[in-house]
Amino acid sequence: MMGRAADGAIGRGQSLARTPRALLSLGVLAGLVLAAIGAPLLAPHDPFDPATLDLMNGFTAPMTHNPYTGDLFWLGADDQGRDVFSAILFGLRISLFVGMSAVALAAMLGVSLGLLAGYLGGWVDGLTMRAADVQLTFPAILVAMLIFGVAKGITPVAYRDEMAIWVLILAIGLSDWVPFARVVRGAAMVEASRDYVLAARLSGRSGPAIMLRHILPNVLSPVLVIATIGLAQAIVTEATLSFLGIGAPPTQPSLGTLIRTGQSYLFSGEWWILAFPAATLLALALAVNLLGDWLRDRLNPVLQ
Amino acid sequence: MRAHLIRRVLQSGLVLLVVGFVAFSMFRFVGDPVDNMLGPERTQADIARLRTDLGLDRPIPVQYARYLAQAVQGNLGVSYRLGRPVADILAERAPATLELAAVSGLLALVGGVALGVLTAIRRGGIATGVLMTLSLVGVSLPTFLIGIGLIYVFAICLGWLPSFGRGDTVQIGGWTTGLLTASGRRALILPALTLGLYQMTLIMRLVRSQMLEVLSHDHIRFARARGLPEWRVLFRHALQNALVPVITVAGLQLGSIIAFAIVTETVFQWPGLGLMFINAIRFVDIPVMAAYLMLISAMFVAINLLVDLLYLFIDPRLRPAQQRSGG
Amino acid sequence: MSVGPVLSLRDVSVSVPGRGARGARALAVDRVSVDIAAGEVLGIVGESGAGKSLLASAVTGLLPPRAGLSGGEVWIAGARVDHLPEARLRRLRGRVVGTVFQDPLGALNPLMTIGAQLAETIAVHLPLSRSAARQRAAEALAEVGIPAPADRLGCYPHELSGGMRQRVGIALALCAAPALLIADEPTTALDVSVQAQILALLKRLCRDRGMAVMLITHDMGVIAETADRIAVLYAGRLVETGPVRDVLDTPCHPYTDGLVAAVPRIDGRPGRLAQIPGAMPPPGARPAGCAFHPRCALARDRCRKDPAPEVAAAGGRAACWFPCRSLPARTDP
Amino acid sequence: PLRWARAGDSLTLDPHAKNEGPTHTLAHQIYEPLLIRDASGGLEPALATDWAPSPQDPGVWVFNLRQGVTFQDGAAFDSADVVFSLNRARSGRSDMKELLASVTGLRATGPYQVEIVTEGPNPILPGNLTNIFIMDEDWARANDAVEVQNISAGEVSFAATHANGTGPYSLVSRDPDVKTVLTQNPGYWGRGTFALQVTDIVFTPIQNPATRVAALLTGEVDFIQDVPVQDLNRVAAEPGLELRSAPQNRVIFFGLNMGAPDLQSDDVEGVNPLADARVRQAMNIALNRDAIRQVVMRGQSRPTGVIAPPFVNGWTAELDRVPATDVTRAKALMARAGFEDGFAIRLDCPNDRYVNDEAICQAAVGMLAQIGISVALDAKPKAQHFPLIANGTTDFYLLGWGVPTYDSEYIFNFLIHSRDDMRGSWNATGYSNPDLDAKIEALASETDMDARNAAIAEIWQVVQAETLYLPIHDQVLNWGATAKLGLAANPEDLPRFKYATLN
Amino acid sequence: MLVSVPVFASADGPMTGLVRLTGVTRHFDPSPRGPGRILARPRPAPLTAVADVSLSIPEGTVYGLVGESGSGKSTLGRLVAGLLAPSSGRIEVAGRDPQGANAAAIGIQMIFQDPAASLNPRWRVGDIVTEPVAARGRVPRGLAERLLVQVGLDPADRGKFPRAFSGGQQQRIAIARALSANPRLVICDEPTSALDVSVQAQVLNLISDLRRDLGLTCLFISHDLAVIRHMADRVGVLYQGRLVEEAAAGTLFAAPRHPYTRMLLDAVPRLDGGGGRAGLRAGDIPDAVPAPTGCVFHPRCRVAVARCASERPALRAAACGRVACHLA
Ligand SMILES: Nc1ncnc2c1ncn2[C@@H]1O[C@H](COP(=O)(O)OP(=O)(O)OP(=O)(O)O)[C@@H](O)[C@H]1O
Ligand SMILES: Nc1ncnc2c1ncn2[C@@H]1O[C@H](COP(=O)(O)OP(=O)(O)OP(=O)(O)O)[C@@H](O)[C@H]1O
Ligand SMILES: [Mg+2]
Ligand SMILES: [Mg+2]
Repeated sequence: MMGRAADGAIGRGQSLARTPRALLSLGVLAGLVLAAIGAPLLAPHDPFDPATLDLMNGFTAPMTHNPYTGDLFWLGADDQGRDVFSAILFGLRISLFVGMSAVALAAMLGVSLGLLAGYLGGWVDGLTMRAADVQLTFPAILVAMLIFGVAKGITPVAYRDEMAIWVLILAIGLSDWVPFARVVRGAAMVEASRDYVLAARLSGRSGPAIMLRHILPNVLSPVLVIATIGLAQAIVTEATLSFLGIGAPPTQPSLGTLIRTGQSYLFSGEWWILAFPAATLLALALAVNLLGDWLRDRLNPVLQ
Repeated sequence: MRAHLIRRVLQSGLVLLVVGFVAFSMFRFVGDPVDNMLGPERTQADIARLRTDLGLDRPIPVQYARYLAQAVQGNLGVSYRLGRPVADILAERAPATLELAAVSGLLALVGGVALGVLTAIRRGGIATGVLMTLSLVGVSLPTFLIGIGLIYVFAICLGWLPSFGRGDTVQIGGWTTGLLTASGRRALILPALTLGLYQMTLIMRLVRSQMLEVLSHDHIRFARARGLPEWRVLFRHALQNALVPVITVAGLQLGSIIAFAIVTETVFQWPGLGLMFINAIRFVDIPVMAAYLMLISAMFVAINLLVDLLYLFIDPRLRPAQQRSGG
Repeated sequence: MSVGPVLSLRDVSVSVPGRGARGARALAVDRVSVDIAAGEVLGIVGESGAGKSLLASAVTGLLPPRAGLSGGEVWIAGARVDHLPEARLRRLRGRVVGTVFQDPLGALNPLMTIGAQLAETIAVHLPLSRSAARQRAAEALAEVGIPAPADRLGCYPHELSGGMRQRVGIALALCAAPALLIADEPTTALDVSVQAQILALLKRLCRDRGMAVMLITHDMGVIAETADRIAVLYAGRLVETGPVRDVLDTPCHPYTDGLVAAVPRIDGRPGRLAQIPGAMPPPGARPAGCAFHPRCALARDRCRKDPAPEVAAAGGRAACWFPCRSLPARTDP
Repeated sequence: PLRWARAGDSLTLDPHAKNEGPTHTLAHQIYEPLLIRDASGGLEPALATDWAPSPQDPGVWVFNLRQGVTFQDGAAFDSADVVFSLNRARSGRSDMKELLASVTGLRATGPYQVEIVTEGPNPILPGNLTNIFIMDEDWARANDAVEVQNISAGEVSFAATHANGTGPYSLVSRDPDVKTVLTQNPGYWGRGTFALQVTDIVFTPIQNPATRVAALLTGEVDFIQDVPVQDLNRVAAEPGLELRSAPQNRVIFFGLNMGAPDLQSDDVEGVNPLADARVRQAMNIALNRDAIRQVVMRGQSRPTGVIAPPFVNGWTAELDRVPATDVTRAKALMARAGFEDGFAIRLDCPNDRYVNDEAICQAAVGMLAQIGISVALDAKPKAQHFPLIANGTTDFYLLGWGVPTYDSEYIFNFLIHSRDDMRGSWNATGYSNPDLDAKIEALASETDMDARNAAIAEIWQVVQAETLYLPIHDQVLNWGATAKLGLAANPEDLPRFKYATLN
Repeated sequence: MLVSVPVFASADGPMTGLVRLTGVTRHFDPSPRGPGRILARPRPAPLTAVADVSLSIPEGTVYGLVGESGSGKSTLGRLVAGLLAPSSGRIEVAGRDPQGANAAAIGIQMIFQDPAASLNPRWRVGDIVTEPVAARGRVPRGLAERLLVQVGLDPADRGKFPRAFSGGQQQRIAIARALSANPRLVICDEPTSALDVSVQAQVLNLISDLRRDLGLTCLFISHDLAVIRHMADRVGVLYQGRLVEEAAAGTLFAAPRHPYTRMLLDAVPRLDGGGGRAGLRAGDIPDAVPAPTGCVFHPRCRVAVARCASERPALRAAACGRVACHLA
C-alpha cells in the first residue's frame, strides 16, 4: 500500500486509569508484591525457621485456638503446625522470585537468540530455529523435569538445597525461551528490513550496535506482553512441578509446594491448607494475566 | 518437491536423534535403575552382573547407539519395571492417551474457536467480559488443581461422573477404545475437560485477537461494501482468515496436550502414556522414559509437518504458483 | 431511475474521536454538499487526511468503527438513505452503490479464488443459479478487460498482477450493475501505464452504463484526465468545486491554486516549484475561521476569525473570503 | 464383583519372579503356598496340613500335604508339584531363592509328603515358605514355563501372563497397571471351610492418593488398601464405609552415619558429629514421637524404641520403651559433646514409600532444630532415595523395615552387620563391630532356640546402647472398605478375599 | 552477450564519475519462505533484480532513475550504497567499493521513501540527526540544532520523537541526518512518493537547494517522471532490471528513443488533460513475465518486430545518450 504518511496517530487506546479491571489487577499485584517483600515484617511467624514450629499446632483451624498449645492462627496452621498466613507470605516470595527470575532468564535468552536470528538471518537463524524446534518437542514441564533431574544429579550433594530454587529457575527459564525468541525474531526481521536500520548501517554503525540500540528497543513491547503472561505461566508451572514432586523444597515452600501439600487434605476437612494458598496463587496469576491482557490490547494498534 | 519432502523428513529425523541422545544422557542423572530392580536381598555381585547384562557399564554413546540400532528394528528395549518389551507397553498405553488427547484437543479447538468468535464479535459485551475473565482463571490455576476440583465437585459432591480410570473399554484390533461404551464416555469427560480447558482458553484468546485483527482488514470492508450478509462476512471471510495462524498454535498445543497428559493422567489414574512416564521416572525405567520422549518428539515432529502441509492446503499464498499471471 | 442526481450529499458531517480530552469529537468531514449525476465522474481531490475516504464511506454507511455520521443527508437515486437500518443499507451496497478500494491486494480475500468471490457477490444480489452466477462472473471479468476470463476464475488474488487485481476489484464492484461507483484512490498503488488503463476502463464503463462515479484521488493529473467535475477538499471542508477544466485552469481558492502550482510538470518548467508552507492540520486541531488561513499568503484578520463564505466562482463555487485573487508570488515566503 | 484398589500393581503373574508385596498379594488370591501366616503372625496350614523337623535328622523338614486339592485347570495336586515348585523357586532366575538359600535338597516321600533338606538344621525354614507358591508341574511343562520368567531381561513367559494355582480365585483377564479381573474357583478345596462370599474381584491400581480416596468415597471401588491417614476420618464418617486397621509389620526409623571419619553433608570440618554417641542420644530424645503419632500420623502409628515390630522374635516390651522427649537434656548432651551451637546436616527422605514419610521428616527437622541441629531436608522418590542407602552415600536418612521372616536375624543381617559381600547391605550407618558380626553370623546355625533367643537379646542390648538408629514408630495399616465387606486387616497388608464376607 | 563499449557523452567527459557501475547484476533467491519451501520446485531460477547495468555519475550531478514498480530501482540504489553486494560486476564510489564500512567512510547517505520507517521511532530527533557523527565519535554541541535549522525545522524540536512530526517534516529530519555525515553522494529512493503534492514541493525544493549549496552528487530514484524531470540532470530508464535508455534529462523527455520510455511518457496524466494514454498493444496486460529471449520489452512493445523476440538489443550510444532498442 502506498498510504502517504498520515499525520499523527489515531487514539492511543485506553490508559491504565480508564480501565478499572487493569487498575484493580495492578492494585492486587502491587499488594501481593509488597506483601512478599515485606513478608519478614508482616508475617507473625517465620515459617522457614523449623525451630519455631510446634508440631502440636498441626491442623489448627483458622481463627481457632489450638487445644494443646493455645496458639491462634488467622488462616489456620498446616500439617507441620506452620502458620498458613506466614507460609503464604513467604511462599509468595519464593513463587514471585522463581517466576520473575525464570522469566528474566527466558527473556534474556530468548531475546538475545531471537535478535541474533532475526538480524543476522542465514545459518544463525536456521540453527536457532532448529534449536527452538527441538526445545518445543520437549514441552515445558518435560524440560523442567529433565533439567531438574540432571541438576540434582550433578550438583554436589551438600549444595542441593540451596540449589533447588536456582535449578527451578533454570528449569523453567530454559523451557520458556522459545516464545520470546520467536516473537523477537519475527519483530527483529521486520525491524531489520526497515529503512532506519539501513540508515544506521550507512551511518557506520556496527552490527551489534544496530541490534542493541536500534532494533532491541523496538521489539521490546511484545516482549513485555510475553513476559507478563510468561510470569503467570511460570508461577503455575512451578506449582505443577511441585505437584509432580520436583519443586521448591518443603522446608522452604513456594505457593506451589503449599498447594501440593494442601491438596492431600481436600477430602479430610482441613480445607484451609489448600484453599488459602490456592486463592493467593489464583489472585496472583489472575492479576498478572489481566495486566498482560491489558498491555497486549494497549500495545496492539489493531484493537484500539 | 519430493526431494524437499525427503529433506524435511530427514531434518526431522535429525531432530529426533538429538532429542533421543539428550534424553538418553540426561536419564543417567535421574538415578540408577539397578538399585530398584533388585530386591533388598541382593549382593554387590548381583548388581555387577545385572549392570553387565543391561549394558549399563558401557559409555553412554555406545549404549545410545545400541539402543538406536535396536529401535529401528522396532525393539525399544525392555521395561526395567514391568519386564515387558517397551514397544508393547507403548502400544497398549497409547490408545488411552491418544483418545484423551484427541477428545480434549477437539474440545479445545471447537470450544476455543466458538468462544473466540463470540467474544470477538460481541466485543465489549458483559458476557464477553465474563468469558474473558473466566478464561484467565482457567490459565491461572494449575491443571492438577482443576482436576482435583472437578473430581471433588462432579464425582464426590454431585456423584455424576466417575473419578478415575477409563471405564469399560472395547478392543478393536490392537486398539482399546473407551469411546464405544457409555461408562467409557462418562469416564472421559472430566479428564478431557481438565486437559482441554487450558488449551481451550489459549485458543479462544488467540482466535479472538485474530478475529479482531482480520475484521479490521480491507477485504472485510470490501466484502461489506459488496453487500454480503454479515454472517457470511464473519464466518466465511473473517473466520477463515483468522484461523490460519491458529493452526500453528493449535498444532503446538496438541503437542503440549500430550505432554500435559502427564499431570491429568496422574490425577485421574488414566491408564495412558503419561502415567506410564511418571511411573518410569519414579522407577528410573530408562527404556520406557527414552521411548516415551522419542515418541512425544516423533508425534510433535509429525504434527509440525502436518501443520505445514495443512498451511499449504489452506493458504494458497504459500503454494508455489502454478501459473503466474501475465499477458 | 429518476432524473435527479444519482447521489446527493447535503451538509454531510463525519465526526471522529478527537485527540484531546475524553469523549471530545472532532469533525473530520465538515458540512460537505455535492451531487453526482448519472454518467458523470466527480473527482474529489485533497491532501492525505482531508476527509476524502470518510466522505466516501459515509455514502453507504460503512464508516470505520469509531467514526460516525454526525449530520447531513445522503440521497441516492432520489431516496434518503442515511437513517436506514443496517439491513436496508446492506441491500444498497453492491447493488446500487459499488465500491473500489485503493489497495487491490488487501481488498480481496486472499484465501478465496476470485471466481468464488465474484460468484458469492452475484448470488447475493441477483437471483441466479450457481452455474449462471459463475457464468456471470466470467462475463464480469471479460467486461473489465481480463483475457481468458473463464480460466482466471480459479486464480487466487496473489497470483494476479497489480493491474489485474484492480480489474478484479472493479469487476466485483460492478457485477451487480450499480448506479453509482465509488472509487477511492483506485490507481494510487499502480504504475502509470497501468493507471492509464484503469482510468480508461472507468471512463468507458461510466459512459457505456451511464453510471455515476465518485473518483477519489490526491493526484491532480488523474482528475484532470478523468473527471467531469472536481471537488477540492481541505481539512474536511469543501473549498472549491466546479467543472474540471475551469477549476484547474483558473483556480479560485488559494489552496486549489497552490496545489495546481506545486505539481512538477513533465513538459519541463525548470526552476523552483511553488510550495504551500506548513501542513494540513488534523481534525480537532483545525484553526478557527478559514481552516486554510495559516498556510495562506492572502490571509487577513477576517480569515482568522470567521469561517469562509461560499461564493460562486468560475463555473462552480469556492469557500473563500478573497476568491480568485492571484497570489503575490508562488515561492516560499 | 468386589472392586479393589491399591497404589501399585502386581509386577508379574509368575509367582517366583518378583519378591514384592503387591505382586504377592495378587498371587495369594490365585496360588497358595504350603503355609500362610494368620492375623497374629503365626503359621497356618495351607497346602500343607502339618509340618515338623524329621525325628531322624534335624536337618530335614517333613511336610504333609493336603489331599483332594486340584488346580484351577482341574489337574490334581500332589507332592511332585511341590518339589517342582520349590525347585523352581530355588532356581537361578527366581527372586525367591534367598529365602530358600539353606535348602540343599527336596524329596517327595509319598504322593502327599515332601521332605526338605537344609544345610544343617534350620528352625525358621517354615516361616520362609509363606510366599513360595505352588504351581502345577504338568501345566508348567506343557506351557514352557518351567524356567522362572527372566524379568530383568524383559522376557515375557506364559506364566507371567497366565496363572493356574490351587487358590480360591482364578484369573479372568489382566491389563497390567490398569485392571485385573478374578473369579471364584469352583473347584476350590476350601469350599465350606472359608466364607468365599466374594465371587468376582476387579483389581485396579490407583496411584494418586486423592483419586484413590475419591474412588472409595464415590463408591466406584469397594475396598482400598492404603487409605491416606488424613482421610481416615472422612472415610470413617462416610455412611456405608468402614476402616479396617491393624498394626503393621513395619518399623520406621532414622539412620545415622556414625562410621565415617567426616560427613559430606554437615558443616563441621574434619569431625563427624554423629560419631559421638551423646549426639545420637541427644537426637534420639529430641524427637517427639507422640506428636508425630498424633499430628502427622493422626494416631495411626505406634511409637517405638526399637527397630523391630512386636511380631518379630526377639522383640521385648523393654526394648520397645519409647525414649521420653527431653529437649533440655538433649541440649545438655549436645553441649557435652562439644556441639552447643549445633551443626547442620542433610536428611535424605523418601516421599512416596511410607505413610507420610516426607511429613515425618519435616516434623523431625523442626524437632532437631530445637537442639540446634539445622537439618536440610532432601525428599525424593524412593527410586532415588534407596540407592543412597544401598551405596552408603547418605549421612542421615529415613528408612522403613518390614520383617517377612518375623525374626530378628533378618534385621541384624541387613541393618546391623558390617557391610560386606553377603550382609549389611542396608546398613548405611558405617557401624562395624566384628564381635557383633560373629554373633549375628552364628544365629543362622544355632538350633537351640533358647540359646538363639539369648544371643538375639544380647545383640539387641548392644544395638540399643549404641543408638545406632533412631526408631520412630511402627506403622498402622488402614484399609477402607464398604461396610458390607467383612474382612479384617492383617499385619502383612495382605487381604485374602476367601475369608471375606458380604452382607 | 556483447556489451557495447559505453560512451558517456556527458559534459564531464567519459569515465570520470564519482559513481561507476560496470556490468552490475544482482540476483535474489525467490524460493518461498516458510512451509511453501516443501512444495517449491527444487531450484527455481534466481530472480534477477538488476541485470548488467553500467553507468557513471559525474561528481556534482543528479542522476535520475525511473522505471515501474519492481524494475530494480531500489535494488540498484542499495547496491550503490553498499547495502547489498552485487552478484557480479563492479561498483566504485570515489574509486572504492562501497561495501561494508566503506560506505560511511566515503560519505554515502540515503533518503528513503517512507520517512516514518526511516526514523527509529524510539529515538529522539536530536539523536537521529546526529547518528552518523555519533557512530564515529563525539557529537559536537549544537550540531543537532544547526542541522535542524538547515532543513527548516525548529531547533527546539530536537527533544521530540519522530511520531510528533508530519510526513514532510519527518522527511526533513531524514535529510538532516544525511547532511550530518557531510555526504559526497546522496541516494534518494523515492523521497517524495509518500508525500502530498504540497509537501512534495517543499521537500523537492529543499533537496535542490542543498544540492546546489553543498555541491552534492545525487542518485535520484522515482517512478514519477515529472519529479525526475524536475530534479535530474541525466536520466536512466530501468525496465526489468535493465537500463534501456539513458540520456540528459532535456533530451530524454523531449525526444525519447526507446518505445518503453515513450510509453511511460504517454501514460503520465497531465494537468492539461493531454496525457494518460497507455501506449500498449491492444488487449495486452502489463506486468509481463520476463521475456526469455530477446528484448525484455518486446511482449508489451507496440512496434516490436520479429528480431526483438530473438535477439537482445545492446545498449548502444545514441544522440546524447544510450539506448537499447533495435529500432531506435
Ligand atoms: N476511525 C477513525 N478514528 C479516528 N480518526 C479517523 C478515523 N478515520 C479517519 N480519521 C481521521 O479523519 C481524517 C480524515 O480521514 P480520511 O481517511 O477520510 O482521509 P483521506 O482524505 O481519505 O486521506 P488519505 O488520502 O490518506 O486516504 C484523518 O485526519 C484521519 O486521521
Ligand atoms: N531482498 C529481496 N529478496 C528477494 N527479492 C527481492 C528483494 N529485494 C527486491 N527483490 C525483488 O527484486 C525486484 C526489484 O525490486 P526493487 O525493490 O529494486 O524494485 P523498485 O524498482 O524499487 O520497485 P518499487 O517502485 O516498487 O519500489 C522485485 O521483483 C523484487 O521483488
Ligand atoms: Mg483515503
Ligand atoms: Mg523501490
